[in-house]
Amino acid sequence: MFNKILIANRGEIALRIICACREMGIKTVAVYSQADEHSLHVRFADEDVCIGPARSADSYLSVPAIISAAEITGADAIHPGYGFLSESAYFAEVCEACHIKFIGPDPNVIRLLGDKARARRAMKKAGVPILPGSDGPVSGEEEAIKVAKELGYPLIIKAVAGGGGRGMRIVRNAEELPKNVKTAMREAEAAFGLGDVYLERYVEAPRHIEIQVMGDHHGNVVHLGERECSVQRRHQKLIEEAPSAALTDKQRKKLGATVVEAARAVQYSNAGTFEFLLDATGSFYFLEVNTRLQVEHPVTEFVTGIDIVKEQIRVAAGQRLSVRQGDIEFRGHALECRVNAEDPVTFTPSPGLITAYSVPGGPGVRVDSFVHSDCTVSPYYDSLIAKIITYGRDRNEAIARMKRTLEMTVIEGIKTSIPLHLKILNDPDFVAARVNTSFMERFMPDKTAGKGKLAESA
Amino acid sequence: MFNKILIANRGEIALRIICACREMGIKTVAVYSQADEHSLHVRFADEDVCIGPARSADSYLSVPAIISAAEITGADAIHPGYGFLSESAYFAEVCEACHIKFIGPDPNVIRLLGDKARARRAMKKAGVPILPGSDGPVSGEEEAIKVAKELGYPLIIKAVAGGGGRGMRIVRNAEELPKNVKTAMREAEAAFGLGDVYLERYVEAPRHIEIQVMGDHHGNVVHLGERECSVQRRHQKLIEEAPSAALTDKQRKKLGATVVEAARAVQYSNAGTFEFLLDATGSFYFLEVNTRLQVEHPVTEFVTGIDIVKEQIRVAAGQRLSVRQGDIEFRGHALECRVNAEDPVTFTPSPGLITAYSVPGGPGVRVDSFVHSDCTVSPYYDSLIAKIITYGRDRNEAIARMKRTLEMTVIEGIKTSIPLHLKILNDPDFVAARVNTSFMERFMPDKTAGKGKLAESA
Amino acid sequence: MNLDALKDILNLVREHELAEFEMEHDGLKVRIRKAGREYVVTQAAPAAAPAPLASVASLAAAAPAVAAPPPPAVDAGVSLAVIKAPIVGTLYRSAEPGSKPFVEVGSIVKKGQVLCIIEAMKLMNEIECECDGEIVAAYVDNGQPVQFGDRLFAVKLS
Amino acid sequence: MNLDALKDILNLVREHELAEFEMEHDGLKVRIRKAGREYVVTQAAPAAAPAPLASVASLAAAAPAVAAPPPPAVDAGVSLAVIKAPIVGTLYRSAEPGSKPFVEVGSIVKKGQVLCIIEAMKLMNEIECECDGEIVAAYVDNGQPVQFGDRLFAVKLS
Repeated sequence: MFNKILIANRGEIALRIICACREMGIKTVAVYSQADEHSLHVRFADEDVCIGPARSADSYLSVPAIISAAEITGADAIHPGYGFLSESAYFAEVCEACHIKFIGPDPNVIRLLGDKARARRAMKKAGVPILPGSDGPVSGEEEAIKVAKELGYPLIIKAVAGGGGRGMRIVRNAEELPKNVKTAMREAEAAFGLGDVYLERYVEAPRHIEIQVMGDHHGNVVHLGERECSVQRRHQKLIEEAPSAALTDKQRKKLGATVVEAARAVQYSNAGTFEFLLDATGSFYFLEVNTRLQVEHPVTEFVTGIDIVKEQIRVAAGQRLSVRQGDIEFRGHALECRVNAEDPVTFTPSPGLITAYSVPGGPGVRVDSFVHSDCTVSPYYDSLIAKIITYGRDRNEAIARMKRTLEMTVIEGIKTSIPLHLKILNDPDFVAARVNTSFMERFMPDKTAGKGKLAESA
Repeated sequence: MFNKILIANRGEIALRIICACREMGIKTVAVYSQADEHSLHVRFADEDVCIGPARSADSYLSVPAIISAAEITGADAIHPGYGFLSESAYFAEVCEACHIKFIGPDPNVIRLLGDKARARRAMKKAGVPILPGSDGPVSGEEEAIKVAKELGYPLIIKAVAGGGGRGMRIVRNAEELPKNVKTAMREAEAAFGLGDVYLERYVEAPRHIEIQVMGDHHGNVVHLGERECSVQRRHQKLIEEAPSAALTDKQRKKLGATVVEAARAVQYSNAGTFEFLLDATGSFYFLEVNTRLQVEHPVTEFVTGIDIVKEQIRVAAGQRLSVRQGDIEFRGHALECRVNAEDPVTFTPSPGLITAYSVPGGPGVRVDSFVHSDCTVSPYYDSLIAKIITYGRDRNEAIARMKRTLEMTVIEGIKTSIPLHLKILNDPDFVAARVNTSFMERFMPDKTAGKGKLAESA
Repeated sequence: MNLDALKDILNLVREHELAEFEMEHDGLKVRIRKAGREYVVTQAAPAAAPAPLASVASLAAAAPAVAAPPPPAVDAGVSLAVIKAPIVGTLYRSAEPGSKPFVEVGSIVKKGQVLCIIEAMKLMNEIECECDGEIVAAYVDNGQPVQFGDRLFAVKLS
Repeated sequence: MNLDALKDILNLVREHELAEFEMEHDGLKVRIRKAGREYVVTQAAPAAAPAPLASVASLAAAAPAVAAPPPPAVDAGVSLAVIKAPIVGTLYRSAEPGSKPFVEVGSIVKKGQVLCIIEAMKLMNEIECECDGEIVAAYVDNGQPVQFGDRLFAVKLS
């Protein structure tokens, strides 16, 4: 087992990882930017290193700074958390070269699954259902027109290196195609330095379903069931839950088994998430793999009783998974609300001093946060300040707990998304689990603005 | 179902009950003394009534004040929490007379089980193992000497109306008996207005094991397993856990079934706890029944997934229990630390202003509390400020979680028992689950003082 | 409340040589203290509307508007006494429905005189005046519930 | 640290006409500021010992002792510049083990002159002086790790 883990992250996830390390008796090193010097993750790590100024590019995204911090503190492993360097194959390679264990999949697996076109081919080969589309990047307008004829409309153009909606275009008829291919390539080139795009059938208002997997270095892979993350705005998830009300037990088993096979096929180790679209007819289509811990992992921890972060550390240290598929039982229902420091109506960020902070307890409530009374929410990083997770014997109980928890939560000094969460939780469609990725549009101040980039060409 | 429940309590348990009511869509009325006017339970109840000055006798213990508060607000039920009026048969009767549902067992059951000698007889009749002793109060010295001859030594003299160690005397030989019977009767008379005492065999260093039961008004009774509460100081529990490491599955089933039978025999309804001593030979002896919700109920909620307070409300409203014995599964292990506002070495109370308050999240942590930053802990009431409960797949995981949670808890401005809890959690005997009711003595500043009343005559 | 009404009150305060005057009515709260030269007019929040996301700090500020120095049922100001509810219950201003109130604003009262009744648990508890003087304010209407410590009457000591 | 050592430092501060002086060594921290007439000597807590129950407020106070105004690697005091570490790594005072240090206290330095090396990811990064002057303090010993923003040298500007 590791002696000392450096946590290459900040905020609630850095604290979450410190909790896991402390439970395992492993020393921790916090790294921090000058903006975070008073953060709780700095306080509760055994050692801490200031790695740069507030700007992420010069601190949390600086590979030399983080590797140096690991070297001067003698850390033998690095946990990247989520975001920042967590899906950087390059960073994982540098760790490997410096004989520091990167807590995540092998760099070549990260690289394979980070390339959307290659990942698509690998998944197709492993028997995972994928959306009909070009098998790889299209060379230009002409090839796109040819592929589109086979695919039909609507279709979506996606950047091979894509993410966050950039380089994405929905096309509803043949006339719109040439112009959009060009724009998407230009956008992709600008955003990712790589103009390659591919075409896929476009699914209207799908549900977002993802499967959590865990693999070790002994060839064992298990899945920990699915999460439903359809409540999202511009690809930013707001409420996640496990299990999904849209899946039957049979579908759950089948999809789980398919994903486990695919993960085994690419020699997946550590934690990962296979994302799918579920269309109105009940068909699943592979979307992408997140080769890291997810923000929403706590809902899975609640329904399985498994500590995913501790499991990540165990398998990174070469141990076998602590559970076999047959041992994993799903019990109850869990919801997560991402409480963001932002205006609940306009979504503008609301950093600043938190003057009062209190979240109620009671059964079935978990709060992962790094804030407290008299703490300042920095404007430099993302707006997530707390994850409130509730558990119930069934979905209704989990919802009722979430409502009373949010209603009894006090966060003063800044605005938070809690009023928006409460609106969603009271929405009859949400209560009936009638959600899809367009669900959030009804809460947008301006519907056209709310649809974001995807809507521009629609 | 009830429309509005008045909560005749304060602090964390009042908030706990508000949480349950909100989840069930029931309105709440908080009552408060002048010392508590800024308390969170007042803030989060739908209505609130000031019922008197700080002194409990004139507020939280004042039956007319509480009944009047229920009447002026139109509450149709009262939840008494624990402590205060929760075990007052008289209060339960007044509620009944005023057509307000008392959320607890029927008054006659409270009265029967509140009388230790009658409770003992009823339990014996129902087949519950009891300690050999006088079957009812002894009339005086002579009868005591006669009974003691049969019992042997050591034996214990207890007040029929007892509680809190008052009127209790341990006697180790025949010479000490007459003097101690007299003293115990005098003490009992002074403390409870009733000098009746009875004799029982004294068990050296037993474990304290208790069984949680729930009954409805349709004759259904289930048990929710046991809790071990051996870590206590002067009958004040400090750390509780479920399950007990001392019980085999077979013992658990047998004891559970015995208790369910006994509860049925006395027509027990609502939540209750049957307390037992477990001696070194593995024998159980009935101690008493607490006819109310216990402080430590969350550990049972963690391992069963059942919300005991919601179940209490359901059965009080005449509904059936939501679970049958066969549905109740025990999973994992839970620990509770009672964080008190007191000096961790001398145990002197430490009320005052809390200047900073923060408890970490992460998996398997529950915090039931009513305090927050900039909140004042009142000197008028008991010193419990927070219950920190952790859950793990096994006892070791629950302990590791508790340690990291307490280590990462910040409570400033007042002293708390957290350093003492950490000492206990690091004690090799505690880790090995080698505990009994004398375990805490090793942490006492002065061992003779630590033994308290019971030690005086030993 | 308009400025004229406030002026009238201030005139009354001067006229009666009051040290302190407090009035609450329909969510409006007025507090005047002459000695400390403190004039306060606040729009109190409606009692039944909780403000779930107000700060813990402001919670303290939003505490019951009647927040008052503790126990003694009579608060001796320089020249004003406030009679507070010693128990929780329902207040009755007269002995029987329809009959004349025990006292009204302007009534001259003696120590021991019954001012009102508070019903608690079906018992009628007579609330007596603990000083001699003149009733200058009656805070609670007939049939209304009162909490412990609620202000019932203000008496100008004679 | 005894009184004499403190006197020596104070004399130095006067002699060099320093506006501010800060030193940390073996858990002892000295901070002197002339302008504000602030003389502070604190026994800093050992870096490795966390204080789990100290207040969140005092957390801010217990923050890294080197807490310093942000970016620019050179802090222009009235007459003093402090060179700070622009990267995380291990500091070397000389080009090779055993060779003479680049600079020592008392050395006269020029802008662009190498003061030390910080090794990060096996790369030797030369840290250059950004002003002309005299080295009056060297805060970090040879072979010690440095964090971003750590003070390396104080230079009295010439």
